[in-house]
This record gives sequence, structure tokens and C-alpha cells, in this order.
Amino acid sequence: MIKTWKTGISAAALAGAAALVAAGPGFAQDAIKIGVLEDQSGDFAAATNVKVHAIELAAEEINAAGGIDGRPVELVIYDTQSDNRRYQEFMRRVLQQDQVDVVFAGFSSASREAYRPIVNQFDGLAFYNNQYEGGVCDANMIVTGAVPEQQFSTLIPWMMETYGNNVYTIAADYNFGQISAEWVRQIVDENGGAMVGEEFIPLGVSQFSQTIQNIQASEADFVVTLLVGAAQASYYEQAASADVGLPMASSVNVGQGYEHKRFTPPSLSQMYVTTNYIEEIDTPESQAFLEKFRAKFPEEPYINQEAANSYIAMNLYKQLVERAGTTEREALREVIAEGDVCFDGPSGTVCLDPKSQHMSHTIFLAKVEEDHSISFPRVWENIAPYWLGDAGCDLTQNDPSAQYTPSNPPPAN
Amino acid sequence: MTEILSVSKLNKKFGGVTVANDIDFTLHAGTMHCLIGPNGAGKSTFFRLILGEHAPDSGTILFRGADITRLRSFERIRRGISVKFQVPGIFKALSVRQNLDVAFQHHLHGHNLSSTVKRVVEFTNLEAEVETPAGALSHGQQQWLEIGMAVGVEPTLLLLDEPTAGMSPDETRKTGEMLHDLNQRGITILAVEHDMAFVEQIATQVTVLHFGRIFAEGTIAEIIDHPGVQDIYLGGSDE
Amino acid sequence: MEFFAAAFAMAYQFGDAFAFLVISCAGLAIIFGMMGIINLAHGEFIMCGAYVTASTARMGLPLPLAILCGALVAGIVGMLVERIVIRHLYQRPLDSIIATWGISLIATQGVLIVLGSTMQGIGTPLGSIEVGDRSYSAYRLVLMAAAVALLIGLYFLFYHTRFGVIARATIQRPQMAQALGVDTRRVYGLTFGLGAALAGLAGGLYAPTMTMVPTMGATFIVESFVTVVVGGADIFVGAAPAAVILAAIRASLTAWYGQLFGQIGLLIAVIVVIRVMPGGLSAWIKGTRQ
Amino acid sequence: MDRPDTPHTDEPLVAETQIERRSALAIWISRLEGPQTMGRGPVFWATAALVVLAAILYPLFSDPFAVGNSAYFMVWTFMAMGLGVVWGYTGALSFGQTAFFGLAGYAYGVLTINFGAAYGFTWIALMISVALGGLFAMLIGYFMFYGRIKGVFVGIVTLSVTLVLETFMAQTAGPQWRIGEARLNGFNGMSGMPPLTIPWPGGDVLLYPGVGLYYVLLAMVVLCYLGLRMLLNAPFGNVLVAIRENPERAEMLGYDTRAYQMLSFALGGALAGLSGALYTAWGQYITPSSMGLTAAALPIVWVAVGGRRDITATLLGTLAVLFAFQLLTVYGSQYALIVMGALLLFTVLLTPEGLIATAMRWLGRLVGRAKR
Repeated sequence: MIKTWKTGISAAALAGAAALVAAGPGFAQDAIKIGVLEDQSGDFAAATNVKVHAIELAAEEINAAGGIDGRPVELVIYDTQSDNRRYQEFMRRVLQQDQVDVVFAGFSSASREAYRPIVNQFDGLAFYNNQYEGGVCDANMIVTGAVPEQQFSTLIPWMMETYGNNVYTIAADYNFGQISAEWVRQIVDENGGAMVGEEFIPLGVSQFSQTIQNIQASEADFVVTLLVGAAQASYYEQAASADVGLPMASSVNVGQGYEHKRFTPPSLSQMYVTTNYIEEIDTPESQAFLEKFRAKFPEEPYINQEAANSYIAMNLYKQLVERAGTTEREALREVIAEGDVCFDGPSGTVCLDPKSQHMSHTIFLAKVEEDHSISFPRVWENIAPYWLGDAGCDLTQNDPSAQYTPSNPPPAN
Repeated sequence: MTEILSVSKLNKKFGGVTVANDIDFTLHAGTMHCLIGPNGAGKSTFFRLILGEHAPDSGTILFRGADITRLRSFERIRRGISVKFQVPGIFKALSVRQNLDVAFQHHLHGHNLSSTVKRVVEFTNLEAEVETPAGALSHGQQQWLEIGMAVGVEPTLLLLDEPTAGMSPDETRKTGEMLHDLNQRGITILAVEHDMAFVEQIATQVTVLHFGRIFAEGTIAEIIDHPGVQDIYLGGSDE
Repeated sequence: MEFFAAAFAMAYQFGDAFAFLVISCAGLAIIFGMMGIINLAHGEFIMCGAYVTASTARMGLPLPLAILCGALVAGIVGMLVERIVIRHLYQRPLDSIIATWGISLIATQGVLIVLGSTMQGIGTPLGSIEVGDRSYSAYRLVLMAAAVALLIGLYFLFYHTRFGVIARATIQRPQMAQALGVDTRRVYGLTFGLGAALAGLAGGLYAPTMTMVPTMGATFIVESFVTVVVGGADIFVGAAPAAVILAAIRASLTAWYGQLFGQIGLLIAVIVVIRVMPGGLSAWIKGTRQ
Repeated sequence: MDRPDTPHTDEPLVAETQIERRSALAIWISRLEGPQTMGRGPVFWATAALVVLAAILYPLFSDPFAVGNSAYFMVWTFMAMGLGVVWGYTGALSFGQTAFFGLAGYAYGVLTINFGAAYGFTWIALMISVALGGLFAMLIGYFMFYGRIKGVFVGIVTLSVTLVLETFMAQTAGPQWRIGEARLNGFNGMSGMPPLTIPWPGGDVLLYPGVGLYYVLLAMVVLCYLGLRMLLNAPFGNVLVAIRENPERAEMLGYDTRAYQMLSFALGGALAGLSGALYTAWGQYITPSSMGLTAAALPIVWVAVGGRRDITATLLGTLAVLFAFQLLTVYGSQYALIVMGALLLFTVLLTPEGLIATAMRWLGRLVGRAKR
């Protein structure tokens, strides 16, 4: 209890300090300004405070090593309170008033869609450092989070091989859940499996008795849980107490909301998650990152994949600017178009894909054990975000600034 | 004399309780008529049936020869029925002038409205309180204000539910004069009243309601002498 | 056996929905239904109960005691809130929306800052039971029993104890009660505290089954308000049958058409019920519709 | 209390109708002042003119962001003023103005995505959206007021309506949910609609948030405010207030109270719709969460903090709350929400009439005393 308490205070103090520093005139004229819009309060705070810390850590390291191309990094941080309107207000503010060079913004897909028109209007550049439902083809956006083809093309076949071909999906009833479920359905089909059930749950629903009964009545070999938000997370506790006993597969849990730390064992046991980073990963790169993180933020409850992605994004941006010699967006994109923008970070080597401006990942299969410890039965190296490029999005040629889905692909030329 | 209001075979039940039991009732134009009866006799319900706040289970209500049984309240008001409620029905947060403005504004405006309001204020003795919020008036003044408002719809029939409740003897007397005045201007008056002295002051005809039915009808003298009426007042009620 | 299992499944779903509505609305039925305070901080009282229950349970207190602890603390907080804020608002109940919204903001964000963005849950006790080929959470049966016990207990409290009778009298006719020598302020304070304690109890009862976050109360609030309003002013005549009807609608729609229709159907049912019975169920049942 | 015992029966109580000499315009202009709105006389109007003048000059002394941000604040005032009419003046607390806000917002998106922005169509789309918001509100109003729903039940019905819309729209992510070219796009929200445009020879003027939009909105706010003042001081407004104070008496003065309530509700819905369509045009984005519980509670907070029983207080209060809350979020970091909550508590406890209404009364008294 005490532990998290102190984190909260220091986070608040830091956020305030950063904002004040940003407002002050004393800093060097040629500082590179980075806007940070993340939900430090409200519904999503649990998973996003750590992203801000990761960015602060990266900024400190970069400044200590002489900045980006000799220019210091200056953060302009606002708390968006898990509220889409605040994203609209503050995206305008950082681009128009604070005149930042780049923005790191957004947790939920809705918040990203809220600010994207504004980034496009001012022709700015934004990093979205979250795993999401995929499909954003926009030259003003660079996405470092994992997308469905990276998480499901690995996870689902492995699960089917291990546990059987009958799949039951429960998903949050909105874009992320529906599109992810569509991916699951497609991959199950391609691998000769069968969907024995598919259920969509409105956001905010916290009572799952009927859903649990439906799952028990089906012949499912495992359940794909694509549940989002604190309310829906109550499913695991309720399923465990009803003794559902089926293995679970997910792309959102553990890696983002560290449910295995928050719930009492064994409610999450037999949960399999594909993630590009979590703090349990036992590689030297990961350990080094953890050590630095804990040294700066000793009270951090959990260092999740979004924290790693944010940290990587800062370093990728540094590389882009240094190679281009400017913060000009088109110059940076020309560097991306060279196709060799890579970074050796906490999760291994990652590279930016020029066509979609998404990032390749090493995908770890994390298994939650009976006591909620994590093991890694399987690791897939260098999984590319292939779908957008294959489907016809090519940002080196044109910029549709749209979001596509498998059932709504880019128009064929 | 012409009939202004005639009610026939009016029935109304709430749950299992009969509150109007085959009421047949006729009111002649230009009269001042009182409705009496012990508590719970159905007097207020009878008013609400005439006003359309309750729909009767059966029966008809004719007003100036036209069937109004199925009309909504405001439509009946527009045909010339007006009412003063038992608990003063005024707009407490508004000034006396605003109260009267609302009452008169649907056919008057501008100069005509203000001159009329001025006259009604005089008539109701509220000259000194024109800008006072109605809620701050004395109880008697609130009653008068509401009578003034009730005139606003240019009624031919004015219903009054206990117009003198809570008034001093002096106020009661003045109210009686006011009602006579209105009656001389051509308004038929039907009042529910408990104060028999007041009934004597104003009424030409009296009807007694008991258990939702008409028990007796006649002039004051006839009613006072009616043996059954004495029984119901002395017997069954908590008056 | 097959038939029995299916019947049990249906009864279980209905009972589960019923228990959720009754338990989550009981506190609001008193604060909003009886006292007329539109309490937007209802969810935060629930959160308070849940947090206290989880903390005390983790310190080693047996769960039933921990739940009572949660209710008690929520009740005390409720009485404090009544004394500092609500007491000044009885004459203007609509302003209570703003005040309780303010309290709710302070509580949610305050807990986030002081206790962090999440809290570890305590796990659902009692395991599961087998009926037919399906297993059910035994704890949810306890919740159903708790809902029924809660209704009986409240009925007893308000109709057969001195406090209950005085409270009902005071809230219906404050001047009269005052004239009879009742300390009306104290009665209001206690009644509000009772409502808050019941909200805390709801939090405590559901704490083992839910994610513990500062915003957890929000999932209760719409259902609570809807049940109380559909029920009308009287919790026994109104809220209990309202919970029965809404639970039946929700459980069957969810079973046949999925969660989306369960959710939307509940809200539409509310609109229709209010339209047909403008005074709520209790007014309709009492036959004083006019 | 001395009343002549002989009443003057010869003189009719109700004046004979005389022909009114003033023009309709003069009558309406005279209604800018009246019993239902605070503020009258040269001091008030001079102050108001100064405020508007300051608002006109503001962009000259400010940066583009601040101007665009002020335009954003003004977007919300219509919904607040509409709620002021419905709640403050008519006495029906609607918890679901966001339903009409959202409907009109989506309507603007669907219309402009399908028909484009040429020939000033965005303005037609705006008007259609506002009309849709108003019609939908009229429908809900008919349903409620003709069904004798009142008091807190109005709040719950309207809240249910907005939550049904939110829940439904949140799950429209699939490609089958499209109206013409426009994908509804579920919870993530709809984007890609054009901002308001003014047709201009040599290329339309796009009203992105900035000086242009600022002046357009300023003009709309001033017109809407003055229009509402006139309407509220007209007989229509008097009847609304009468219904709030005592609906039975109002009905018994011959007013069709249900029709008045329904019309007032439709007006409130249309104004909420205006905010919704403008919001969509402002950010080229609309989302189901703008119809959720939190979004629904916000207008009530704005109106109550300013003062719901006066349209001026509502307008100024809304702007003040929006400004203060944004400022708190910028500088208050994690404590912003706590300070907001405390602010609301203090406002309710210390100024029962609302912050701005109390301040205006106080100022009015000060000016009055100074004159004497």
C-alpha cells in the first residue's frame, strides 16, 4: 500500500515540475520539445503512468549523453484524464502554443482517433506507443505498439496446437475487441480450427455469470479473452470462482494491466499472452532496462510493454533526428524510408517498417502459472507488422490518413 | 335561467373507493352556489372532475351546452371555467405583477395588459405589494391574488375551493364582497365552503355532498333545516 | 436431471442479476428514494466499502467481519459527509447533484493518489459447486441469500424498530416529528449514514469478485439509480419488485441475445416502465396513480 | 388595507382592447429586458457592450492557440444555455442533453462525409443536424410530458436515452455500420468530416479553430444569448417560469402546459444539437463517449455552478467553469480533479443560487448603492 502511495505523489510532483519547466523561459533556445499526452488519472491511469516515467527516463538518459544532435530534450507533459476531449484540447495546445517537435500520445484507440485529425491539420508528428487493433495508415503517425498480426499469428496457432481446435472468444464490444476477434476468427479458420462461440461484452459490464455459463456449455478447448478496462477484468475472478478451468489466450492482459499482480492467484492461471515486453523477461537487455528504471522510479508497481515501447520510441526519435539532421517531419520520413531504422532495446532488436510506419517486435509468449509467476514457453524473433503493407498501405507513396481493418481494407489501386 | 353547467351520472372510483357516485348536478348562470359536506365527501374530487384533472369512469359534463367530458384541463379553462385552489395556487417566486401578467397575457399585451393588471391590483387590494414576491404575501393576500389571477382567463364560471380558509373575519367579509362584485360582473360562482356564516353571506343555492353522492339541495334555509344534513355533520365526521 | 440442471441454470442467472440490483441499490434507495438526495457519490461509498473490506481481509480478518468493517467505515464516512455537506442541501435537493459529483471526484482521485491506481484483490472464497455438467461459483449463491436477507432486515428495521418508525416519520413529516420532540437532525444523519453503510456493504460483498480500482463504483451507479427510480419512493413496495422485473428482463435478454441486448434492454425497460407508471412501481402498486 | 366597500362595478376589470401602436420589432427589442432575466439599464448594457468589444479585440492581442481554445469553449455554451432553459426556467432536470448533442454531432458527420463541403453545404448540414436534435428532443419530450412523467423521472428517462445511444454507438465498429460513405466506427469515433466552410470566390474558407471560427462563434453566441433573452421575457418565457413554479396553476390559467414543456425541451435539444454539430466540426471527430455518463453530468455542473435560473449567469458560468477546469488540468496535474471537486462543493455550499448569479446580484446592489 505504502509503496504505491509514494509513487503516486512523486509522479504527480514530477508531472507538475515538468510542466513548469516547459513553461519557463530559461531553457536553451534550441531544445527539442517533446509533447507527452498520457492518462495520469481516470480509468486508464493504472497502465499509463508508467509510460510517462519511461519517457522521462529516456529523456534523462538522452540529455545526460549530450541530447539529440547536441540539442537538449525538453518534455511538455499534460494529464489527459482518460478523457478524449482533453486529448483534443491538449494536442492543439502542444502543437500550436508549445510548438513541440513531436508528440507522444494516447492510450485508448478512441483517444488516438480523437487527436489524429488535429495532428493531420497541423501536419505534426505523433508517436502512438500502444498495442492496438492495427490498421492506422497515416504519415503523421509512428506506431511502436504491437498489432494483431504480430500477436495473434503467433498466439492462436500455438494454442490450437497445444490445447485443441475449438475456440471461444469473448471480446469487448468496440473497435479493438471486434477487430481483434475478426483476426482470431480468420487465423482459427486458416489453421483448420472451429469457433465454438464468440461473445461481445459492452464496455463497463462487470457481471459475467451468463457468459461463464455459455462457455461451460460449449465444447471450447480454450478461451480467447479480449476484455478491456477495469470493469471487464472482473471476468477472471468470476470465471475462476465458477471453476471454468479452461486455458485462456489474450493479447491485452498481463502485458498491459499486469492483472497477474493485481488478482489473487490462481484466478489467472493458464493464461497465455503474447507481448513484446513485460518486466519478467529475463534477457540481459531487459534486466539492464529494469535496473535503470527501478533506480529512477523505485516505487513503480509494474513495468509493462507500453513502458518499453515508449522508451524505444524516444530512442528511435533520437536516431531519426540525428540521421536527418533536422526535426522536419518529411526529412525524418525519408530516413524511415531507407528501411534500416532499428534499435536494440529492452525487448531485443526492433525496426520501423517504411510502408506502415509500424514497428517489428520480438514476441514473447508469457504463461501465467498457478501462483501467478510467469514463464515463457516460446519466443518468436522479429515478427513484422506485415498486414498493412500487404493490404496496400504504402506511406512512401501516398498518405490516406485512414484506419483500415481486414474487412475494410485499403482500396485497391 | 340558462344552465351553465350540467353534470349527469358522473362516476369515479379510486382503487376500491367510490369518490363520485352517480352525481347529477345542474348550475344556473349568474348564481352563487355553495357545495358543502363533511371531509372526504368528495367535494374536491368533484371539482377536479369538472376541471379535467381526473377523468371520470362514466358520465358526462356539459358546459354551456357543449360536452367537455373528454377535454384536457387547459381547453376547459379556455372555454370559460376558472378555479381558485384551496392551497393558494400562485407562483411564489414571481412578483404579484408577474403573477398577473402570466394570468392575463394570453389575450392582452403591452398597454392593455399593464392597465388591466393595475385595475386587478386595485380590485384585490394589493397596490402596495405589486413588486413583492407572491410567496412573501400574507395568507389572505395570497388568496386574493389567486382570485385576481383566476379572473384573468375571463371566466363565465369560477370555481372556488374554500376561498376563506385561514382568513380573519375581516378578510372573510372582504372576500365575500369581492365575490359579489365578480358575480355582478356576470361570473357564475361555485364554491366549496365550510364556514356556514360565509355560505349565508354569498350563496343563493346550496348542495350537500356525502360519500360521493348528492345528499341534499336547496336554499340556505332549506338546508339548515334539513334533518339529515344535521345528522351527517354531527355524526360521522371529524369536523 | 437434465431439466433440473437447465432450470437451475436459469434460476441462478436470474438470482445473480437480482442480487446485484438489490444489493447495489439498497443504499441508494434510502438516500435517494427516501431522503430525495441525488447521490452521485453512491459508487464511491461502494468503493470505500470494497477497499476497506479488501484491506482488512488481507490483514487477516475473516471475510464476513471484513465486509462488516467495510460497511461500518462507509457508514461513518457517510455520516461525516452528511454533517459537512449534505445537511445544508435538504432544502434544495437538486444541488445535491453538484455536491455529490464533487465528492465523487475528490474520492476517486484522492484514492488514486493515496493508494495507487489499483489494489490487489482478495479472491473469491468458497470455490464452486457442480450442478449437472456445469459448475457455479458458490459465493454468488451467498450473494443471492444476502440480497434476500438484506430486504428482510431492512423491512424489519423500518417497520418494526423504534429507529425505523421514527426515521420514516421524520422524513415524511419533518415539522411534525420535530414537534413531537424528535431530534430530526440526528435522524437525518443516521439515516444517511445507514444508506452509506449499505453502499459500503455492497462494496464489501462484491469486493471478492471484482477488480479493485478507484473508479470501480461507476459500474454500479446506473443500475442502482435505475432500480430505485423504477421502484419509486418506497423501497419495499417498489425497489424489490423493480429488481425482480429488471433482473428478469436483463437475465433473459442476456441469455438469448447477449450482453449488449441485456444492457440496452435494461435501459429501454426503464424508459417504458416509467412511461407506463409515471410514479414508479410503488405508486402504481399502491393504486394511487392519479 | 383600506378598501372602498362599494366596488366600482361600472368599470370592467379587463381593459377593452386598444390597438397597439408599437411595431413588433420594438416589442421584441423591449423584451431584451424583463422580469425573467437579470441585468437592465444603461450600466448593464454598457458593460455587456464592453465585454463584447473586448471579445472582438481579443484575437489582436493573443496567440492563435488561445483564440482557437476560446472558440472551443464557446462551442459548449449553446448546450448549457439550452439546459438553462429546460432546467432553470421550465424546471425539468434533463440528464440527457448529450443525447441530442451526440445525435446532431453524428448527423453533421454523416451529412458532410456523404455530401461534401462544397457551396457552403456544411452550414446546411449544421442546420439539418440542429433540426434533428430538436426533433428528437421534441419526440422524447412528447413521450415524457404527455405521459405525465415529471421530477426526477425526467432525469432518469433522459439519462437512459443517452446511455442507450452511447452503448449502441460504441459497438458499431464493424464495416456493416455505415450510412452512405460514412462509417460510424464504434467507440473509436467517427472522423474525416470537413470543418465549417464559407464559400468564397477563389476557394472556400475553411473554419479550422482559429480567428475565423472564433468570430463566427462569437456572433452566434451573442445572437443566441440575445434571442433567448427576448424569448424568455416574452409571454412564452413567462409561461415556462409559471410552469416551473406551479404547473397545475399554469394549466388552470388555460395554458397547454405539456405543449409548452415539450417545446421548451425541443429548444433545449436543438441548442444541445447546435453544440454537438459545432463540436464535430471543430475537432472533425465525434465519439460515443460524448453521450456517456460523465459527459452527461458536465452540462449540469456548468449550469448549476453559474446559476441556472438566469441565462446570463448560465452563459458566463459555463465559460468560467470550462476555463477553470482546463487551467486546473494544465497546472494541477494529478490534483486537478480534486480541486475541481472541492470547487464544486464550495460553490454549492456558499452560493446556493450559483456563483455568477450571486456575483451579479452583488454587483447590481453595489452599482445601485453607488448611484444613490
